[in-house]
Amino acid sequence: MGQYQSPCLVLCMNTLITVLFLIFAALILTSAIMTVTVKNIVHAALWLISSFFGVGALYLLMEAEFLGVAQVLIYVGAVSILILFAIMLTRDLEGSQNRQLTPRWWIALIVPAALFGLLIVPTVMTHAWQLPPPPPAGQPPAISGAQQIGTAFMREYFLPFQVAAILLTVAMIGAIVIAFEERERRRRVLTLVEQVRLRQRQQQRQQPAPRPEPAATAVQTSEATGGET
Amino acid sequence: MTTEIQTETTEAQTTRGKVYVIDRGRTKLRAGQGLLTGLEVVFRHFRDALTRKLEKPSQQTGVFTVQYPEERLKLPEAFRNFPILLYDDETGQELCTSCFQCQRICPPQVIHMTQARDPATGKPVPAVAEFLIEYDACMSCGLCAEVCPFDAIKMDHEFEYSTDVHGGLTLNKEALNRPISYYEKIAPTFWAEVKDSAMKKLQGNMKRRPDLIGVAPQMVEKIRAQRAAAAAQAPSPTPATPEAAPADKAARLAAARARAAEKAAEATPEPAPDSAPIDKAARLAAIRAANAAKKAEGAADEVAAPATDSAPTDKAARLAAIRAANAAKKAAAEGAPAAGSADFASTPSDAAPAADAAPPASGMPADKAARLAAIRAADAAKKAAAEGAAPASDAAPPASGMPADKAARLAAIRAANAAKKAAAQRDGSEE
Amino acid sequence: MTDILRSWIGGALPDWLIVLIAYLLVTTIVLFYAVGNFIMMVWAERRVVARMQDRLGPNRVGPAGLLQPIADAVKMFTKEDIVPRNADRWVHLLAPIVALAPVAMMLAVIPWGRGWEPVDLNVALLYMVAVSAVSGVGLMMAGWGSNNKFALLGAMRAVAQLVSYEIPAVTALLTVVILAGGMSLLELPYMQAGVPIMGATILCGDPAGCSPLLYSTITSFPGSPNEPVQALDLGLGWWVFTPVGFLGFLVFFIAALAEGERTPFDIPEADSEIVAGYMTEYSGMKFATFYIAQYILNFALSALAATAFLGGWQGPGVAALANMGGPWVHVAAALSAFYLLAKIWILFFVMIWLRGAFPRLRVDQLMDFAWKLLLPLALVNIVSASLMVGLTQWTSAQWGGLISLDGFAPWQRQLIAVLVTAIINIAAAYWILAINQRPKQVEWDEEELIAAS
Amino acid sequence: MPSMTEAVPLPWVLTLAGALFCVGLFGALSRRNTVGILLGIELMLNAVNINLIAFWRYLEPNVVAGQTFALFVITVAAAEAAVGLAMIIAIYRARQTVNADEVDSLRG
Repeated sequence: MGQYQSPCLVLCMNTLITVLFLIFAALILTSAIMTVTVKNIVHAALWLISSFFGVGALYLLMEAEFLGVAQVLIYVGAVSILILFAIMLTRDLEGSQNRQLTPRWWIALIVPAALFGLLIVPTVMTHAWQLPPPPPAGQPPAISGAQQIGTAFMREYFLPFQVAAILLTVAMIGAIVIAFEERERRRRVLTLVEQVRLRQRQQQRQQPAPRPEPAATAVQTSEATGGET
Repeated sequence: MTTEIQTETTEAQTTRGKVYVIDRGRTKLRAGQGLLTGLEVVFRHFRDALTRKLEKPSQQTGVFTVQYPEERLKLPEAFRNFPILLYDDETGQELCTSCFQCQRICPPQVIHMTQARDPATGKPVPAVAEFLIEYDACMSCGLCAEVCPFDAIKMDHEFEYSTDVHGGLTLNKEALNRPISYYEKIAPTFWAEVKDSAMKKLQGNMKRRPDLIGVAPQMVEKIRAQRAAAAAQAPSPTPATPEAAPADKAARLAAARARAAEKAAEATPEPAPDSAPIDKAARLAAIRAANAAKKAEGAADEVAAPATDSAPTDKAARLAAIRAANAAKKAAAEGAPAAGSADFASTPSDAAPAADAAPPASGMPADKAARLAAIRAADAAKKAAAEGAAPASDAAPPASGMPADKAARLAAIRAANAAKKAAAQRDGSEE
Repeated sequence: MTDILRSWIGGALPDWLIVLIAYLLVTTIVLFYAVGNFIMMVWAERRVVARMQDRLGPNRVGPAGLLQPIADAVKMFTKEDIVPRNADRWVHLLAPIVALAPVAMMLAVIPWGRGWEPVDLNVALLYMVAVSAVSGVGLMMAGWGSNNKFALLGAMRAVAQLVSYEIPAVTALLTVVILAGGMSLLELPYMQAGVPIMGATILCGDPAGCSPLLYSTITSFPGSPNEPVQALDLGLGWWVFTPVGFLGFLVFFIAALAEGERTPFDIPEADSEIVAGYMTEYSGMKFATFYIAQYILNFALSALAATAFLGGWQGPGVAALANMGGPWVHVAAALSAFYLLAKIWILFFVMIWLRGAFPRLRVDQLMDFAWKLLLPLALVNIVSASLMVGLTQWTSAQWGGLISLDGFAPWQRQLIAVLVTAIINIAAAYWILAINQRPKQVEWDEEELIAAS
Repeated sequence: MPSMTEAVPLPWVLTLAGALFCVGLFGALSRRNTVGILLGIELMLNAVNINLIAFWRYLEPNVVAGQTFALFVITVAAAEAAVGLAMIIAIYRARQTVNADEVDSLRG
């Protein structure tokens, strides 16, 4: 933008930012409400994605660029896709059109409403926030960006960073173990070549009819029974 | 990362030449090498397709696309799509004689034709009046072209007939007609095979077509102009007018045929012991003589003699006999305008002398047959000459000692003479 | 752009309006540029792949068939827009938009030429990756909203492929982040000045005797983060010429093929198996929107690959022209834009080439390829990239006294780093390929199988 | 350059985050579908993140703690989503339902 500054620019930009904030807030809240109320679970997931987008935009508005992009990458690109996949894989065909809310949903409504109206709003509004003084005009404020985050992860937050990495690995392995447990039970589908070879071996076994030594048989059977039990 | 290919070549001699079988064995490719090879092949195709066309089958790369409306593949001669009719470039005469063979054989029954008739007499002539082919139902089997004895219907190479008017695909004779030169261009070797016989047959047919019948519609104007010009240049000969059909012409014709018969007889390797061809030739001569006589006598309408000269003798003989019989029958049916033919017109047994002549002669020795034929011819001539002309007597000399061929010739000559005389008499009487 | 506008119409309009107009203008130009390229790409793909198959391709509409895409667009416009009766109407409607919008957003951060950067985002690389992942949601919406089994299958395949190939792609891009020391795309072409392999490490000995046509001032390159130096600059110090960059480029480009659903990895829309994948139930302009999204995604990924590994707009002559100053800077900008475009098109040609050459992978081969080949290679490459940075930039203090390269000249350090990383990468690639090529043992439990049959 | 700190007061952002949290809580409490519950939890985590970023931006923009914590939250959320969805799939395979009310074999 250069160094060209005018009073109108600052004022107009402030108005613009306010308007943008209100738009994003409306987007976030509308999408969130639709997420929790809409009947179709796929629609709910899509509304959730819209809400994620609003949050990402809000991060960008708050000049947390890395967080905003990470929000889009992780939530929109990964988590929501994961959720959509889970929905597709667990489609409850008979129940999808049923009531989505629990019978006593009004109790579930009262608690958050009370929390919001009685606790959050009064606290937030009345608390005296100690905001730092605004930076002098013409000098950009010192905002920590991606490089500072990276440095922090390698220095003071090194341990949490590693723990998070382990957590992710564990979660990934755990998810695989939980979700794909069943695959081991599935019988392997043989290829044609394997089928042919198997048949050949069966014939070979049947043809050399002479019985093996009794000792060997005994060992084999014992092994087999041992394996079965 | 080299490709190790164990190449083993075996050679085999087959009926189609040497065949090389290359056993490449198992190629040992490292990871990704096959992919690179594939890329290289594709790039070679890409590069060559930018610069050259695929012309020879041995070529592996190059553009093979034929940009159809602008470029066309050369069609093989045997390519067939829809049938067309041929006509002679110079005379404009169509080759078709409306023999109905094609109409009969056509599997989807899309060929229709009507035979041309002489407008003066109403008699059919060997030409086609109208010819229709429904191209929209034609299955391009080519059977019509196979079966056509006159090589008049051939399969065309043209295939762009797409239209939204269905009825427009029923083509009439004018649309079907193509000059012979066109067919010669699209199928030179095929035409060269049949050219001579087809043209000869056409020559024969042309003689039996009066006026402009049998001339391709698109050539009519031109031919008429040509004829008018020819008439203006040389008025004296005045050929081919049916009224004139004078006796001397008929006589010349008969003589020519007799010569031909003689030639045929001579052509047989052993004339004396093998009598069959000879007596046939004799019979033929007799029949022709009868025909000539009949014509001269005054049927007076057409030059009916078929162009059977080139046919094998025995066939020709049979054909001649049949035609003679037909001619006689027709003459009888028409009520015989010539005065003197009343008696053989009234009694069927007498009405077909030539027809009678042929069958009994088969078993006879050659000379006898010849004589008999001569006699019968003479009789016919005599009868025809109703005025009771004397010269008929010299038409039947015994001629017993002569060789068969001579007898035949003699018979022919005599018959011709008789005919001539009869004609002269008739002309005289009419005048 | 803002400055140019300001100089033209500075007094007439308020400042915020000029800024707005400038942004709108840049957006419009970039989008038109992308769509124009899309049109040319469609044409080029059909023509080139036709030549590869010994055909001619479309050549009827306009000279050499150049107007064929226009004709196709007109056809698309006039087609009926069909929505299946049982489809989820809104999802079905929104899916193409959700698929196209993020792809168009990717174009915002690419430096199209020297000084021609729409947006300078300091997390641009991550932004590209993140935004390209969003189009997966659009594909999922298309698949689910169509209420068609082929569409759903195609969408599941597409998204699974997108997600799994994002990992090697991001890992490959990480090498660039390590080399550049940041995620800004803007800086990348400047860092890839110099000569092949050596980069901008051949310094000028005598500042007075160095021609500005051959030497230019390098402010930010890995060898000298602090003070600007004069270095030999042919505009060819692309990272693809170094072992790290080469391996990273290969991995990223292959992953980009998969993300763009180009042919060796086109199972999401395998028309011989599942009609057209998630696009099955789309017609007319909605279908065209998917089509555009796909090509622009390829275009943007090619641009990203070119910028990250092939020097972006960097090329011979750009720096020299820029050093001449005055109006030549604009010529340099135009030349650099041409270089980037040429690189994008060469990459696109390679995509077409691969399409002409290779058959489609199976799903398991696809996953094997991503997880067993590309990802290990990318991970090894990260180690190499770190070594490269350490060997070329770190002081002995940073090494903790382990290695001391302080006495070497930059080009010597570069050479050492190239050799070391080359050895590591080649050995790793050989080893990983060998592991993957080891013939599989056919394993089964014979007793159980015999019992079963 | 004007920034959000001047244009929008902090309590607005915190109120937004609180509202989002409460909506998420309502979703998590009221949904019968297990996936729906997960969606609610994701919303709540996002609200927390908004809070963290807002505090960072408004109070201590030059310290990375806020962003770092937000990133950890995102990490945990991703892990939670992965494991949670895997569990849902496993439950679905075992019981052919994703309804939280019907998964009650541990009820006394």
